[in-house]
Amino acid sequence: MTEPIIKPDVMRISWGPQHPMSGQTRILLDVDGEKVHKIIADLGFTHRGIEKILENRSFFQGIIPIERMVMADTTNIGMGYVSAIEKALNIEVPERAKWIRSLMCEMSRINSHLYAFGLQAEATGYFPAVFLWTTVDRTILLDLFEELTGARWSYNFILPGGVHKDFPEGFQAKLIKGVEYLRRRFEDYWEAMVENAVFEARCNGLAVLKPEDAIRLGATGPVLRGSGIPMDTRKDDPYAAYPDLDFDVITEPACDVMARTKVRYREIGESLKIMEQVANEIPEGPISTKTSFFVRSKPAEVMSRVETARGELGIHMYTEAAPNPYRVKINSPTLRNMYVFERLAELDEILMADIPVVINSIDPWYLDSDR
Amino acid sequence: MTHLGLLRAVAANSFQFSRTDAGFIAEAFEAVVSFILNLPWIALEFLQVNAKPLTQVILLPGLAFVLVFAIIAVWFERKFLARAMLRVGPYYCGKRSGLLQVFADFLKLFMKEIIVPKDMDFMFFAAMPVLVSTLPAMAMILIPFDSNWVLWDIGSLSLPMFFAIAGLAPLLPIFAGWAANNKYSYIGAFRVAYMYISAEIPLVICAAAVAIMAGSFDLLKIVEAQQGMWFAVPQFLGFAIFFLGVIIESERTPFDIPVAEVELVFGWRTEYSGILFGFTMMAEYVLFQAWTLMFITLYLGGFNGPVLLGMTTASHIFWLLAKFAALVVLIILIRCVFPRLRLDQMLNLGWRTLTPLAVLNLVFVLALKVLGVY
Amino acid sequence: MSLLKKILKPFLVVAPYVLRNGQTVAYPTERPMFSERFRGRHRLRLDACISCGMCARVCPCNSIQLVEVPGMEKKFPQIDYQTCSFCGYCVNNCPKSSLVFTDLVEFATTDRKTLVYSPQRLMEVPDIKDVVPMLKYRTEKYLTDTEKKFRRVKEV
Amino acid sequence: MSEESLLAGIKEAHSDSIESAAVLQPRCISVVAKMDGFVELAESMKTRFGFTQPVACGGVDYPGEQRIQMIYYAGNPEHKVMLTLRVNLPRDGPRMPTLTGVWGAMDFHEREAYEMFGIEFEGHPNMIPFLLPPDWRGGHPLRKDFKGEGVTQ
Repeated sequence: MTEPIIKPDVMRISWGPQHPMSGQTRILLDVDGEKVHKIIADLGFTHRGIEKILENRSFFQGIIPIERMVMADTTNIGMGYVSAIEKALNIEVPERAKWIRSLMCEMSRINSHLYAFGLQAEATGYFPAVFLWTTVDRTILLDLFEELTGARWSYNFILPGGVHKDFPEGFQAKLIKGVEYLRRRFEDYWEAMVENAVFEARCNGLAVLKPEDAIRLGATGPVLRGSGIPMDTRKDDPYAAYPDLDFDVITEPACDVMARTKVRYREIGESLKIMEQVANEIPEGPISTKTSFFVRSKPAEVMSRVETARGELGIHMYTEAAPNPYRVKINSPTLRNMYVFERLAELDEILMADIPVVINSIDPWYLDSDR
Repeated sequence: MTHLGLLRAVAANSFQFSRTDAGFIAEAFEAVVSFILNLPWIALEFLQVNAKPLTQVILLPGLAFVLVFAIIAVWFERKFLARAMLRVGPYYCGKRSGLLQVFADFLKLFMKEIIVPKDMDFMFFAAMPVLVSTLPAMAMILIPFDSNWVLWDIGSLSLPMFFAIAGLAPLLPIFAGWAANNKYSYIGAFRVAYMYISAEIPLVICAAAVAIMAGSFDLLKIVEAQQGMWFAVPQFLGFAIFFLGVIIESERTPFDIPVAEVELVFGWRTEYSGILFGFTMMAEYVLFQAWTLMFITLYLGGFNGPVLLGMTTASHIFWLLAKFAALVVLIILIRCVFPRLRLDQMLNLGWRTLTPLAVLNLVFVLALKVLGVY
Repeated sequence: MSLLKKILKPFLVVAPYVLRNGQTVAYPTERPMFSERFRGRHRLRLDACISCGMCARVCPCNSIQLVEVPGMEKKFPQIDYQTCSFCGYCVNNCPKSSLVFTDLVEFATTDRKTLVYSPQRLMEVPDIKDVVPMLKYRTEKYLTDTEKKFRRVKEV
Repeated sequence: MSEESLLAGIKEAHSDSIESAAVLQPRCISVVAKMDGFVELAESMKTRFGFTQPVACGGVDYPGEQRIQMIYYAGNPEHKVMLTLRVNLPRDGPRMPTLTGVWGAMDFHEREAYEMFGIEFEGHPNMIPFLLPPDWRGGHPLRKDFKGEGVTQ
């Protein structure tokens, strides 16, 4: 990207992509001493043209590249794409398949939130403990995923028409066991990290995003809910089995980095609740309707919205009489939140030392924003 | 002619060497030959006279202590943090203990290329890590390990001298950050400047309170004054402030602000590579060592402790090292428990909390002194 | 008071972790056991394969090709593990179930050309002991016994 | 039905600047606008009909009909309805006024549409490449006639 002209009185720092905390992006910071005057996000280092790739793949084959958009949260992304396909092709999904989908979406959400939570700890310099604890605890979820789908990272388990396979034997008991274990572990996180005096000093009152600003700038997901606005696509535009499931939309009134961290923490609790419900109350029945691998669609235009761990993902799909979509527009949540991050320097005073904390509070995933 | 006299003669004659005088050349040749022949005896005499200082330089407060501590501390920290993180830490080098990993890493750092960025002041840049790691080690020669095991016993100057030498250390990162010609190094260097000034003032006030209580600036006398009770008990405030100060001075979490890895890539150490980086890592541990020893000397009774097996000197050294080890474990544990503070919070802590409390501590000590309790 | 609690409580939470055991699997000597559905390297059953080419058509990564095998009339799939994403479409869509997954994940090699597996190589699955000679234990998964050190489940 | 009433209100208020409007699916309405008065329509959508939350924007290329449809997505946080506000542009040399004045967050997305479809946004504050490298010479990737040539210069 071409850089705007540097003002002579301010130092411009290129923060990333080789920076230890930046991820695959570059952020230009205009700093005066420690104070950040302006943030310029330079995205696109991981642009792979997924929207173009999807135009050249059949509906089933497209699931694999699109799941690579967010590796920690593959099921939610795949869920959005598959539900768009189902709407375009008018495929009915059996009830049990919907419940299994919800279960996988929630497990995926916990997985992603745990990662974000650990990175938040690392961004404040709390490297030793919490990041590795979350990594260990994510292994529980990965083991459950492996038991169910056979893969540990990208599952392509949700297919048009249902899900790939039913629960293996004794899987419900393992789910309950995993949920109980994670519940026990989260007490440690709360006491060691969220209630930690130094962590509170770092995160309280930092980067305040007022509710009206959050709406105006198009924030989504935990960033929006951390500003106290109860918007959640799972409630607003229900998909899968969410109408039948009992869960709350988490909001925090404080609007700062701590509020976003707490939203993630408490959303994990809600997801665990959903996991427990699915393990106990899942209805019996078929798990998929037969769909041909090379299914052809009719001309249609559909829009599917799902709540991923980072916010609302919109898939706007145009189809015509062909085995592949005509055009897929992906409204990715990270791109929306990155704009909020860029504007945060104008809304609140941010110091150089706060940049990693603030950027991890919006939980960026640059593969998602760059697509 | 004594050996020293001979040496003096050689030295005196060598100035006149430019004169081409045949007799002089023969004389000089003879002197050199006799010097070489007498070298073992000269060395023996030197050793006899200087046996104790030499042991001290090489062994206890000196080179071996510094190096062994750095090796063990690096290894211990890695293993300890790994346990807190539910990992196993270094594993394969050295039969699962991972002790040899430290040597392997040192060897790796030694072999690596020293990258010299463009437009930098290389001599300045390269000198700083070496100085940063040796200056605090020089401050350590003042620490009494026993009443007759002090390398540089300068009487009532020792406490001010320690602060004078150790107080130089923060200057060097500033130079290093400037010399590296990197924005991150530059910010890191200025963080060092801010942080040390805010931390050093309460430290000096606390040390002054200790000196008043002991009635002397002599570290030995301070230690002897603590035979009945450690100064940590009457001066609990000073104890807590100095403890925080030790962590700040040795740049450890939660005060590792100048090298904050996730904010500034590695602060003032960003551009160092190879063995120079090794020296900067070493400097962290040497600083840590010097300030912790000082902390024990001032507040935790120094080398005082019950005499074991009738060996006074050995048990005194043992007690000092035991206290040192316990503090090291505690400070490393703090690293697993707390995130890093921001610079402004740190400055608030230093100027608004620690400095007034240190003055309060000083007033308290003066009151005790006036009332005649001490 | 609450500040003091917030300073001291993390110590009490974190300190016991030091006494716990690590959760790391020391890989070449220990190796986790994977579940039945695990998607590892494929195994091809040549006798069942009818050379329909379904696997090559469904592959989203174009890593399956049908190649001739010396001594056989038909063509059989050859899998290029440089591009394979282990999505499992080939296994699911195989009409005769001649392609199946195993739990072998040790692909490491010094030459990337050897990552292209011919039908003959796909046929036989090497013993785990031959691939990882230092392997001493197969370990159970976390979920079964998380807080303790992995029990060594069965010796290889 | 909230989206029906919203749609009726929109049709009534802006009958002259709307080509067509329909409910695409539950909680999603689609408005195809004319080029004239597009910014005013968007402004009114934001202030009168409550579509205050910008989501994204993007285009669809129709080489057969020689047009590119530019789509703006905006959400209504009150009624939880998504608006897709569309406008048709000619395929060669598409130009349109920017909507960053209405929804500031369209900044990133319009830059993306600029490089992906070649749509010029008049009055955009920072019209520089976004996802593609600055020295990209390969054309506009999301147009249907892009075949991947010139990708590596």
